[in-house]
Amino acid sequence: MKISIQVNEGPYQHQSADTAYQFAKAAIEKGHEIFRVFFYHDGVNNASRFTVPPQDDRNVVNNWADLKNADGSDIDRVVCVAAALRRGMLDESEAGKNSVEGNNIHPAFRISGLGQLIEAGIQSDRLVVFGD
Amino acid sequence: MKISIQVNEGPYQHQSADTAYQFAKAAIEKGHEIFRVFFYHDGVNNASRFTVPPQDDRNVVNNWADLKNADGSDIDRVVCVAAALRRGMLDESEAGKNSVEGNNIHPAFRISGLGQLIEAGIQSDRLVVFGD
Amino acid sequence: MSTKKFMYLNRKAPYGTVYALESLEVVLIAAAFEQDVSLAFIDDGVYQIVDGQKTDGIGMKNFSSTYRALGDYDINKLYVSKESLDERGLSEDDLMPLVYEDEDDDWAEKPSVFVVSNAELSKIMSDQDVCLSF
Amino acid sequence: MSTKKFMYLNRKAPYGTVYALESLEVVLIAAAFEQDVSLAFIDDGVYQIVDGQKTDGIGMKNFSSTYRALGDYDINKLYVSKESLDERGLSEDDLMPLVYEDEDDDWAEKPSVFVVSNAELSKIMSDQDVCLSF
Amino acid sequence: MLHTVNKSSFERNSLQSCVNIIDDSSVILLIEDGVISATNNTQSSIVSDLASQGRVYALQGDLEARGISSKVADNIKVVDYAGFVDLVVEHGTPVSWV
Amino acid sequence: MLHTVNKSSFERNSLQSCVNIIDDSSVILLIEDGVISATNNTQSSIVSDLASQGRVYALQGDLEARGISSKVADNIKVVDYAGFVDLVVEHGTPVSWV
Repeated sequence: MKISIQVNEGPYQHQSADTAYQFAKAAIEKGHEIFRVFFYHDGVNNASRFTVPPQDDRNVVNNWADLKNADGSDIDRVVCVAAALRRGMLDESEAGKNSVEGNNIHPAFRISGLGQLIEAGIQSDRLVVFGD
Repeated sequence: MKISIQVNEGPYQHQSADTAYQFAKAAIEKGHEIFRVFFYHDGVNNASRFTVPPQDDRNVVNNWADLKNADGSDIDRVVCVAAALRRGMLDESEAGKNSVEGNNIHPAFRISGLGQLIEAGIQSDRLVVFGD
Repeated sequence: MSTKKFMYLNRKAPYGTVYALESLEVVLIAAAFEQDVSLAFIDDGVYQIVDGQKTDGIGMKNFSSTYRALGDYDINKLYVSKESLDERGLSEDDLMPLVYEDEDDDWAEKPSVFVVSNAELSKIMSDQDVCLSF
Repeated sequence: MSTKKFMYLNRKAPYGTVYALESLEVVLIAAAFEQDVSLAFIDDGVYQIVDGQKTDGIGMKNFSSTYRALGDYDINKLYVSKESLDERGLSEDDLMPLVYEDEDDDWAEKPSVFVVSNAELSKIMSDQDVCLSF
Repeated sequence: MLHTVNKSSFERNSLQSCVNIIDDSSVILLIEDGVISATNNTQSSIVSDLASQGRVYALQGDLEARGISSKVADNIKVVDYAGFVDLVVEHGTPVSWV
Repeated sequence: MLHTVNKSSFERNSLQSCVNIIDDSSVILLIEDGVISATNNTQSSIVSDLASQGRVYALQGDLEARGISSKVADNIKVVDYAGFVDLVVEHGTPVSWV
């Protein structure tokens, strides 16, 4: 099946991001395709390349970045632009448009609009929401 | 009175940061001193200089940055280093130590340890916690 | 693209958390995709469409007027749990009078808000292809 | 520095949210300040010190062993709500056997966990100078 | 003591937990979504006794934001942020039921 | 439908709300702090009827993390993440009671 995932909370504060990752991994292991992971609300914070978790703990951002579909193709990891901007998650393009010096989006993620979430709902057999 | 504040949630997702700010402002207007605002848990995200909120909405980060005590002195705004690192909030020094390119802490905030929270509890007449 | 039934499930009060606002932002974008869209308001979610919200006192953006615009985007199925209203001492009169113009009926103005029982909500929910929770 | 009474109020289950872990991190730092420290576990907070936590299955760090170290830091007043345990079908036997060595009593090993009624907790809470909630 | 509760009693157990534990001299301030518990509803009994003793407050701005200022239950005192500050000053150690 | 609940019924109303609304063919999966509601406790009645119909599941990893694997109530089925995926596949539209 084609499955998409919505992640509504950031890493570490709530378990949602971890559960979503474990679910995605299990789905891939069972032969399903992850069509898209859409990061919304505080979920956008999962895409920060600035996170430095303790060495004895999991790295939530890298978990997402390393996740691949069974055919070896990358997962489509989309960060909602509106949610990202108000929470300080920027790629180079958005930083430039908004005159901010620096950017913090991990290259494994891309910033896009909410239409990507609706499209994921249309194109996938299932859309599973993980939040708090 | 000498009042300190702990903020446990980031901007926009939960009202806690807004309520804490309104409380601090009212306390100052009534002649009290804000000894320290300590940002813990997701509260560290209040210190991001990358936030770009919609133009018709409040700017939570700037609200904190612009807050001054009645005598014109800056509020001591402290971001917990352990909480900040796992969530991707870095100043230049922490970025350097952890080999991350870039940093996102607003200059009105400083990164320090949890001892600053305990000290705020000891030195203040009241410590008020705002969370979710 | 194919048409699917999308439900937006709103269970939280506005302002205390961002979910109400960011749910509305999705709904507005969703309108452009010409899917079959329903909104459900249950539990404290019913406060999202209570009339007379004023946010000057808390320094936050008042986005309640946006619900009034939903009709213009052909989003006109807002289901509100009667049990949730009752428990909270609220009635339909406390809600914003949200309406739309029915293009199939000479643009007559019709209500968009439907107060329904949980049993009816259950049926509506069971009929959905996608459920987004806020 | 003066000595104050600090209470750490823990009301949430571990792992579902970070509050339990980050509360523990504050408590460990607080030990260095030689204040009078109490921990209260009420509501789902009682699960923080349930024995036998294993996190391999969820891929998260198991920090429960850190509670066993609290005694070494002279943190030995862990109050657990009896009512909260009862409601959840838990008893003191389900909790980790946390102890400390009493330097005023020839380093005798003594329990750090006290199961108390809400009425007793109320009194203990009323006596605090600072309450940090997690 | 001053106890602040920021969630609706319909959504969470924090208000009930607070009422179960606080002592006879404590007061409660309802803030954020907590102000929902200041209105007349099927769960009003959680705070009605304390309210009749003048020990329950609710934050005005949060009531107005949610459009429920006119629905506040009897004996609940409405305060603004300045009143919040006064409660913190007057009632000793504040406890947040987050 | 598959309904996921991620919070303890002691902390939030989400499990009760879910049970109040779902239809006769729906199943519930308890995840994260939601697994607390899979144990024997004073609120077990919220899901006991559904459990006796074989319609309540709980996530194993979350039970183990909280040290409560041995306390699971009768008739509740324990699944791992692979079982979670199967439930999503088998039961149509998933609904999260976040």
